[in-house]
Amino acid sequence: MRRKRLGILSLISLVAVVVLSVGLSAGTSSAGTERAESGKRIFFLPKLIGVNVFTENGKSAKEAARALGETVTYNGPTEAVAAKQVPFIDSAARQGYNAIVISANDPNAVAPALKRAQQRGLKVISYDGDVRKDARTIFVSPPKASDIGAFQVEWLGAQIRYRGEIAILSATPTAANQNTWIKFMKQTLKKRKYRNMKLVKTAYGNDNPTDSAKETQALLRAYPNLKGIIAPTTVGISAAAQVLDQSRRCRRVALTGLGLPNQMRRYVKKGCARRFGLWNERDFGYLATYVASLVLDGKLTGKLGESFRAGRLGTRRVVTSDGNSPVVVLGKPLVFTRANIDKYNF
Amino acid sequence: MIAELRGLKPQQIAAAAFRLREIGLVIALGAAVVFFAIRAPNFLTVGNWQDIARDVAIVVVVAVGETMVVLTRNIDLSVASIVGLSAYISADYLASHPGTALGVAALIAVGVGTVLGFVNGLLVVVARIPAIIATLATLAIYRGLSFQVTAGDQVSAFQLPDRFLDLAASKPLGLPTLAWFAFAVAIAGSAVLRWTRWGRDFYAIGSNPEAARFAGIPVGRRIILAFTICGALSGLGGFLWASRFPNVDAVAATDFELDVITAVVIGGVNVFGGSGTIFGVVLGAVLVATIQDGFTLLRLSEFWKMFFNGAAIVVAVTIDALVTRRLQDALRRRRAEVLAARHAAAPPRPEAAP
Amino acid sequence: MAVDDDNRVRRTPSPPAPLVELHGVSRSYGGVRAVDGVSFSVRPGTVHALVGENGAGKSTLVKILTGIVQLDEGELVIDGESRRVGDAQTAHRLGIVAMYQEPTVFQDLTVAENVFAGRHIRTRLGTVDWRAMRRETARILGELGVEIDPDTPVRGLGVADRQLLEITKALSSSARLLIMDEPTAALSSHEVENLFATIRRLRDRGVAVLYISHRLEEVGELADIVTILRDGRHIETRAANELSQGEIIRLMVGRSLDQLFPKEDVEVGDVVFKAEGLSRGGLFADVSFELHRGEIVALAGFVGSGRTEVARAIFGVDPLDEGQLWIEGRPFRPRSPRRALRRGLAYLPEDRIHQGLIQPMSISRNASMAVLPGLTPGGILRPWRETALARRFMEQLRIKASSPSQIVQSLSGGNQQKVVLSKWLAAEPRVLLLDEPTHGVDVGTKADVHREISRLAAQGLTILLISSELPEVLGMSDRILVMREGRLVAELSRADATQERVIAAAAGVAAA
Amino acid sequence: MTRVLLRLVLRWETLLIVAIVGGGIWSATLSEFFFTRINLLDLATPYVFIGLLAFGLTFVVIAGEIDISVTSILAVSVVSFAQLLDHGVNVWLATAAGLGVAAALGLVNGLLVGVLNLPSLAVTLGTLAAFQGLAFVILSGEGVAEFPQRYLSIGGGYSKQELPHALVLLVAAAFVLGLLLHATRFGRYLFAIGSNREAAHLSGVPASRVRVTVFVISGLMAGIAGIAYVGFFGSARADAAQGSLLDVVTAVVLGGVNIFGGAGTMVGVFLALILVAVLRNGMQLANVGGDTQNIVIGVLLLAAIAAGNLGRAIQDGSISLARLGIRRRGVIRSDAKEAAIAMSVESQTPKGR
Repeated sequence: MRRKRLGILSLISLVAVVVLSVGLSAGTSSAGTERAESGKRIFFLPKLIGVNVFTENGKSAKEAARALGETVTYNGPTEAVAAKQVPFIDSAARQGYNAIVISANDPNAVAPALKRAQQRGLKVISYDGDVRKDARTIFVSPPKASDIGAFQVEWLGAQIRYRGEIAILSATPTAANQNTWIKFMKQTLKKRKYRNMKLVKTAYGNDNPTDSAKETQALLRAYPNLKGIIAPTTVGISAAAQVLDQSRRCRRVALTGLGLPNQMRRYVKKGCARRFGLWNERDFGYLATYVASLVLDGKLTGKLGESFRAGRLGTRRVVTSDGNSPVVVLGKPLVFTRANIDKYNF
Repeated sequence: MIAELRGLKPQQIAAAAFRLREIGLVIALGAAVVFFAIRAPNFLTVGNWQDIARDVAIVVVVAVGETMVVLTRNIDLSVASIVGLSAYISADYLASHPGTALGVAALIAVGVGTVLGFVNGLLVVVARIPAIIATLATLAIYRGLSFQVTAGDQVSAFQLPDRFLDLAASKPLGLPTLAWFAFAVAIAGSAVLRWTRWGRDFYAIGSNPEAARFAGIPVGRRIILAFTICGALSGLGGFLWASRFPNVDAVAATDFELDVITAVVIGGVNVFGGSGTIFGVVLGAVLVATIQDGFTLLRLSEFWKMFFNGAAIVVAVTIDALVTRRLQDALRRRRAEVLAARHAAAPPRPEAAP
Repeated sequence: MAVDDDNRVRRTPSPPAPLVELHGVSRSYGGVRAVDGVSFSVRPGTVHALVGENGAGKSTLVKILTGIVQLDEGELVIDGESRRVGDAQTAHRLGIVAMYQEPTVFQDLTVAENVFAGRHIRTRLGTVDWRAMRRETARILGELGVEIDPDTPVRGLGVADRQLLEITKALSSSARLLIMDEPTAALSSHEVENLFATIRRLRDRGVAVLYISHRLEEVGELADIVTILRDGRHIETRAANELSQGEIIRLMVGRSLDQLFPKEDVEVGDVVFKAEGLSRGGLFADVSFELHRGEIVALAGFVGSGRTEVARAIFGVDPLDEGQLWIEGRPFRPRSPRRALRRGLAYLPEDRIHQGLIQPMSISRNASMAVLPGLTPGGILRPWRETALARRFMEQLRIKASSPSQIVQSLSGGNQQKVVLSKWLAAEPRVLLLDEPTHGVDVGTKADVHREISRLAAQGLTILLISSELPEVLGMSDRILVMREGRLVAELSRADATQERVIAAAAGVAAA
Repeated sequence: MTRVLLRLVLRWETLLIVAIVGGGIWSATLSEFFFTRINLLDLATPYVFIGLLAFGLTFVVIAGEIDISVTSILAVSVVSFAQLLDHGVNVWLATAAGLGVAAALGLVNGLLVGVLNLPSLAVTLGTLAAFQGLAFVILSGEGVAEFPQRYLSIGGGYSKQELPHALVLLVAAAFVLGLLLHATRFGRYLFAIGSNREAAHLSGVPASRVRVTVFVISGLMAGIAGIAYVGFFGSARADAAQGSLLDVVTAVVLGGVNIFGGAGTMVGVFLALILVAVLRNGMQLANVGGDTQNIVIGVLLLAAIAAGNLGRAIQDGSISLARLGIRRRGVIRSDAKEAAIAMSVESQTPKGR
């Protein structure tokens, strides 16, 4: 008797799980399509779905789509793995999308698939995480990589009077953008102004909070004279802030890097990260989508110096940055401090 | 250590072998501590041990539940997904109801975990799907639910009350609150496994499921119970997770099951069920964290550190196996001496065949 | 294990009301009636023997009584009331306790906990009362005259100790109906006597004992009532003293077996195998013997005396600490079963289920396992060759199966044992080590196995036969080696050997 | 006759084919783009490296062990190859070296498990991390992306513009490994060891050697999967194939390989891979969210195993209901299973002797 009852129960729970998931996905799914009757179809492919940064990018992409009368589909893998982005690229190509906007997990691993897509006539715009230059038309960059590197060094230097041991808490050792920024940070540190700041260690928190927290703790322990940490990753900076907060060390060790205002609000107010930055993620997806739309219309070809209007963001120009491939820059980074952080909500 | 066993009766040696895993772990931990204490100047500081305690705490809470499942010759791979989902749901509730007592939020997290763990148990027992497969599937399904529930959003630290975040920060009596939670769960888990009938049943089931059935143990219900407890503790782990890592989104605690299973395996719980203790698991978790911590303090290159962390697991398993074999050998030789002594006392009288 | 008629206590013939009555109990498995309309009753204070060949329905009956399977038809009346025994717990509540033929121990738990698994003694707080469990276990073990510490983990116990543990488990419960399935299979005679004394004591206390055994001499010694089953049907229930062993056998098989152990006399040839000073710490020491062509030599002794260990070491399963071996005059170092096999040795292990067979594989795949390299030149399988091999042995050993592709786990125990034997005979060994080749098989299979062994010896095969059954030892062998506590203590020729002398040597007492 | 038919119908592989057809029809209703020649031919290509890993793992699992370090082995193999290539070594020499490294790492696992007799889950849990670290030591955080076209075309090229070489590689590997598994003595030994190691050892099966060999095969397949990976993705990094372990295990398990060893077919694993590829592709084309895709695959896994249990129960029922009487459970390992078998043997003895 009991067995039978349990059997029914388990069936019910299984069905419930399925119904729940399908129901939810129909309702509030993080992935989805913003549809327009006419217009072109743009596939917006983040590194992974389910995390706030990309959700914000996706939302603003849809906002741009509404303004432009295009259709944007936001979808992607649940892990930040290049191999899992490829099926999405191929599928977008076969479905007859007109363009792909992608933030790549590995600049090279997605390139063959993107080239296949280009051969079928799709336009490829990369943003945030760039891909190989021959696999895309334009890269929509956050602030220039050299700027990002230099700014973060400055933000930290300002907090520690430009002297003392510092460390970098990065994401994964293979993250291309992280590595570029770190490269520029090291260049910046060679400048006279920063000669008393000594980089002692680059640690990797693998973009997950547990590892990032452990690494932060270990940094603090292994380098007792550590004055500051730069964490150019949103996961890293928030985990580092938590560790400083939880171990009551906010006054002794300064923290900066790239972080989301919402994640960092508490710690900015407590003085754990007095100054850090990020670009406006709301604008980022918006701009990338605009660029994609204009490229599709042939109004933008990627020639140096070309300028265009990007909706509410005003006029932008194609520049050559980090080499000689066409890049559109989002703009200067936002700097968050206790004074302004409540103005931002993402 | 083996030399000391000389004077013991074989059965006492067997009993010692029974507890061997813990002995080996204590030795390994001791060796690691001595090594790092000599090589890494900041290793033996109160602060460092507080950090380790904080790192280990959530692993231990979930590992206690995992231990119960593994003891019954099953495995739960979905714990990290349960941690993530319950972390989000309880944090979200706290964020939208800031006045709520923490106990209520904890109950919500535990409740979510309990339900998900119960479903795992049903799949294994009623639908008869091998646990490793069933929970591999629910690992994906529960994580998928997390994505659906969060819809790409997150709960951020500033939305959560300070008293909640203090769980991770405060250190009553010098031990982080999180570690007190882990301590309480470990004590309760040990007590259950030692002193309750159903706790003992877990061992019996893992040791020999069919015999357990013949002995009148309600095997199916016990396995469901183990999964449910594991789910509940994962839920509690989720609650604690949200206080330690208060920016919670859909991918919270991804891959955390590897940490938990590593602690359980290193802690000497037999993967095929039937033996293992919570004490061992706690030691296992601490050992792993200590090694990781020590290598960082040694300022080892990041990449070599990764290599050595993995190698340390292999070395620990190898040493353990070799010591166990040595001990079994010692046991056999001890019996040889007893037999020889008996023969010397009463020499055999071979009968000549005519 | 001499039968002593004077010892038998007969009870007065005014039996109390039956404890358990079976009325037309039937149980089918997929159209096969395993138990078919069986009716008899078991009264308190009696030892009720249940005999029958393998497949007669005894185990199914036990499972019905203990709630592990449900009956299809008929009625179970307990204490005069019709009851449904739905699961093992219900059976426990009703005081029905079974010990099974295959030891069902928990390797990882201690002896005391094994005894009380599933029904731990509890303190007033509801926690497990370890001290009481230890005390109670020690008491029962003492009663059986066994020296085992209740705190020993079972992993460290031998087969015989596990059997004892199983008995202890059954005795520890306040059973009203105690079901014992082949309890003496692995016991020494001293332990058997203690067990029988305990069973008699329980009987005198009013406990009903349902005693299942293939060993008819035990039935004769112990039982008050005998029930005989055949092919799932009830054949006869009668007072034990009205039935002779021959009669029981005739009723069991429906034909009489006059010659159970048909060893032919063969001219014994040269030395084929020689062992000198074999030792393995703690298990056996200084074992030396020779085997001749065409000879069957029995290795007798109680379970745990080191017989199996010697055979395993010779076959290269476990390492030898010391000692030398020669096969046909050439020295041989056992390193692995594979090498031993190449040198013409074969070893039929005592545990057919765990060591003898790959259960989910077919007859032909099991039979060809040891000779696969020869059947598969270049490493490529030739299934037809395996089938042919299996067919040959199915005929030769009279294996009852639908085809060589039948899965062995669906065969009866006797036929499974014949498949194991096929595997080793296929290897065409020069020396065959047989470890309990007829353990737990039915009378018919036993005769088949004996006939085959005898025939092979006549063809010049050398056989070392390990057996706990004295009639088998005495009937089959040309020579008997006796081991005690890891040493070879006696060598008896066929002419000299009597049950008494073998037991005396094995137990270390002066020969009668 | 009906019994034979029933057994055929209830074969796991048959169920998988039915599921693939069903999944195909479902996918076709989800998206009009599914039933196009190019899509059908190409839909498995991104999963080829997973399939090759799964084929290697199949040997390990059938032998009763597990190897969760395969993705890390792939990474080490790929980066060793890339590093050598970068230093001007001939591409085919570097390929051979990459395969050699992969096999050597498999050998390390194999020696630890097969010779030292350590539990494979614990060992490969350790080597999963250790090998990953090794991959980073070899190539730190950089990536190599310049490879000769001829090399890339193994995993990423197309014949006649539409038949992916990777698919040919996958089918060929399935065929060769299927033969190795089902038609050789070595394969037979695997099943024997996976079902009952002790009995196999006592029967003269070289259990240690075979167990070492399966890990070497698994390592070598990780190396070959690495070639397909680099060919298709055109990138060699130390984190290659990270995050694919669950997919690999899913393919093996869904393919009907008994997770406790002793049973499974190469065809099954191949079909399971195709099934997952079909469903993922269909959902991809219908723009179903990545998270929902995972849920569907998870539910499929559960449903498949549950259906298999049901099917087996029916199949047994047509021969004997005994197995239903004895409540079998997947989690129960051999000794208990055998005890159950021992108990059920009596009732199955043929009648009328």
